[in-house]
Amino acid sequence: MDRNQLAKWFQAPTKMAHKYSLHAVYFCTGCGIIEVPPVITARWDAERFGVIPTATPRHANLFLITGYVSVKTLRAIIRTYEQMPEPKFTVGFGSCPINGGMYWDSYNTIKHLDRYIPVDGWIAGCMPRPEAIFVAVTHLWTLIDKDMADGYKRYRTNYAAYRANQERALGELEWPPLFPMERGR
Amino acid sequence: MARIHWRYGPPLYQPLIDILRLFTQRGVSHGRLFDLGMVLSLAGSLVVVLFLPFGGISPMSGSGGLLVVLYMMLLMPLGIALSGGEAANPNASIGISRKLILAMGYEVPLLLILLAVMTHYGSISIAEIVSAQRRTGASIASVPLVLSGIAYVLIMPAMLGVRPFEVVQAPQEISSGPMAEYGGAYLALATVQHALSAFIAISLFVNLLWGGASNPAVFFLKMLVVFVLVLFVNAAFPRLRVEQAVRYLWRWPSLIAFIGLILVVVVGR
Amino acid sequence: MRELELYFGPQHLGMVGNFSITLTVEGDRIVKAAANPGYLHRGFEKLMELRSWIKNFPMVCRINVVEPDSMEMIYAMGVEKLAGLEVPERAQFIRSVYLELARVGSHLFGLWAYANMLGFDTVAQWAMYHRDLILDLFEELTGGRVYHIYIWPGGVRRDFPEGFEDRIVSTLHSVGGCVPDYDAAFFNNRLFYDRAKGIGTVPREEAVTMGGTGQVLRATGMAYDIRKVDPYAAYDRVPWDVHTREDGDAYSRVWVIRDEMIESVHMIFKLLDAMPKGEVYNRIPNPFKWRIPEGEAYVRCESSRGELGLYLVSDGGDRPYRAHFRTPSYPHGLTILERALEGASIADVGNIMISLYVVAPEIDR
Amino acid sequence: MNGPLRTKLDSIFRDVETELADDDRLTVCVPKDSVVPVLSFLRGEGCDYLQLVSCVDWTERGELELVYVLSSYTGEANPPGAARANVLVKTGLPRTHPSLPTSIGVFPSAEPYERELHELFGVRFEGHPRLTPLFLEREYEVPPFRKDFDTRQYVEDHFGSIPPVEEGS
Repeated sequence: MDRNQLAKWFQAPTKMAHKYSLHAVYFCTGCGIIEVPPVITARWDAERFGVIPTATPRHANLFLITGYVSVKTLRAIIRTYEQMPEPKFTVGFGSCPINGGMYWDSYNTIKHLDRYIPVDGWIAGCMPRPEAIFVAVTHLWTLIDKDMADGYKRYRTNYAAYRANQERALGELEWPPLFPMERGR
Repeated sequence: MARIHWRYGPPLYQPLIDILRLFTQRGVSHGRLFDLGMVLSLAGSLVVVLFLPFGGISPMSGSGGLLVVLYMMLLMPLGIALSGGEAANPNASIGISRKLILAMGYEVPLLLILLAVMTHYGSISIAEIVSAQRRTGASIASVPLVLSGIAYVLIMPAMLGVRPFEVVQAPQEISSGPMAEYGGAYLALATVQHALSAFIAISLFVNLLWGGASNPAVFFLKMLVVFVLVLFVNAAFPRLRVEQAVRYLWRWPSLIAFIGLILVVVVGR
Repeated sequence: MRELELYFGPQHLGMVGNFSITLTVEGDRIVKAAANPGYLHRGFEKLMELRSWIKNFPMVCRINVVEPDSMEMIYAMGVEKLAGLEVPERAQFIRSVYLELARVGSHLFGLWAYANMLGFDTVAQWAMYHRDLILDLFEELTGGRVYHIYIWPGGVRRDFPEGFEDRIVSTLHSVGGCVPDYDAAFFNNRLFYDRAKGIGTVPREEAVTMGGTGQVLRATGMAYDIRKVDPYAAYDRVPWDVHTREDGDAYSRVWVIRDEMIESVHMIFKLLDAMPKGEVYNRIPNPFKWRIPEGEAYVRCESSRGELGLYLVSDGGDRPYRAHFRTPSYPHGLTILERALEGASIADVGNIMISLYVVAPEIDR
Repeated sequence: MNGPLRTKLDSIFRDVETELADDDRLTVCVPKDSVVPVLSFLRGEGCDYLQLVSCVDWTERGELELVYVLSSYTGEANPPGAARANVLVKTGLPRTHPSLPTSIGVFPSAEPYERELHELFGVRFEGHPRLTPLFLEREYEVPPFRKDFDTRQYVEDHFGSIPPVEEGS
């Protein structure tokens, strides 16, 4: 850590803490999960960047959505996302969450992920390489620095729109809305 | 740990960053009992730390040091159990039952060891034991206590909740057991409490069986050596099931501790 | 004792792939387990009916994430059988070397998952590191790390770059050299024996009635391997043997995987020596207007998880009329897993599941 | 190996026509209600491994063709010749309300296959213990794997209409 970093640290310690300890919740949502184990183990070792897989959403603040999202997985993703404590960041992994990717005409996959939960960063590529994941992590650092990684704030402000989309895709949801639905959309 | 895995690993101060990050996250509380249990276990471990002499400084080890330590040691699993139970997560409840079973597992040999040490030195204040050892050399070297020393080393991984006995927080099986529901600030407190209990177990070992230390620096060095040794054990073994762990704990360490106790009584007279 | 419903759900550190099991639990014992797949269902066979024969090749290897190569192989065999294509000799050898490399990589991934599940982080890291060395070989040969669309109807996309054989040999020597360390640290470890012995036992007659294949059968002493029973590619031109174990529990399944990995490495060396020179690719008619004569074909190959089958029907058009993959994890993950879990303890759910080598995307397709 | 099997089949079952393909693969076309007896007969003959239960939707012929692919472990020695060939048992079902007695009695491993075919093709299997949905999350009026289910149209009207979340509001 060179000199000017230290100045930035003391000026905003919380931001530094969020940057260098991104605990990712371990949830294999799609085919992209095959690139995550090499990243967290010896060869690529994401722990240098402070990215450690955790067991429960409660401990995590980074949510990696790896690969395509089927309808049934979307329900689990929304629940996991809502269980994570507040400053949380999501990264869409691979081309399938962006626009449906290779399964654009499949009746069971979700086409645009950011219509259901806010996404802070995207990694392109059908199975992005481990280096692409590190580029995404460092990019997330700069976003956090400039306070642009505000997915969770967006989720809070227009929650009504997100909830409406979720219900449109999944039909009736069996858990109560997270935030009070102040503006019915 | 990272070095053993052939990988570069995070910077040394990574745990500090994690704790800082956790404090700034907005945790979710599951009702008052949840918070109470947390505070209880943290208080328990803090009090115990006060009683343990850290090198030269021993703030409150006036009299009855060992008994208080023993009593307080049980407070920690109780506190976690109380708050974990409140969190209504099936993984948490299974984790708690495991934690209590494991605690029961290593309490038996621990009691035998402490009894052996107390009868050998005829006092229950840790400070006196430390000073006695300075005269007669580390107690683990003295014949009768070497057995209880070995027993202590055998149950050390269980007390620290480290790999062969990482039954309580088994991430792969019950997604980190009782800690499953802790988020944000609670998780920070829980990790601090876990670190404290590790500190207690090692400092108890260093004080009673390895002759304490005159100044904090040497004491810290000894603790570091013990911790690294335990880490090596951690890296080499898989996780045992609960009943296997307890069966092991009650068979070998208790036997050795018991023989140690008899030896002390016989030799002592 | 009160019964508790526990979700070994999709979001779980012990769950490799996206698959959830609802367990009714009494204390620490599992009373009943109901597998609940479907989280990765994308209607694969339906999508294949909308794409032409050639366009399906990049699609097909996405079914099984851990070992995409046997999927390419099975689809290529299906198309060749229907269209009556001939594969040159050298391409057969290259395909077998390529498949055996993929098998070693997939077994290393399985070892990572299994060691991680038992808490053996050190061995898991080693296994994943060695798998990465093999992925570098694939990257050099085909350009892709995981999905390398290399097998083509009528042969292989390109020949080995020069000097590639001895790079394979040197990597495999470096991986093979660590086998004694793996044995000392993991396979002969007393605690591994305690944790895996007698867990998830699948006796032979249950494995046979439930349609089990691959390790599940070989762990019960039955030498059933499609490469021997119904040889394809160049497997009948090189002498090799099938390893089996006796008592069909998690311990013997992992040992079968270990022996198979070593056997594959030796087989690659033999294949490389016996590889003939010559053409690698038979030209196929213009892929865009390529009509396969009407007919149906059922082809089988041995993937690292077990026996992989494909029932391919063509109605003479330029698109497959119906494709149905018979994936090995299907019976392992649904019928056999539910029986093996009954009576096990919670700590062994992941242990049994991964020792049965279940991969979620294969079940849902 | 399938030659003698074929003659035995012809002799015992009258309403069965068998046809031996070139690579020793035997195809047996069977009417609906005699599927289970033929399967148990074949199982007795040594084809004790049901690999796959698949279904092909022939729209121009107007029938759902169910295909049971059988093969055999053939015990220890597993002579390469024996297990090489597999036997395909086919039966045609009407497209409107296809239903068939379940074959779990003969092959317990058929249970998940039948559940899947029920869900994706709408084939009812009488006597199946749990025909609950296996993969799909939502009900579809036309079973998705049928030819007349247009997945692109379905995607258009289900996912196309979901508006992106406006940030500005």
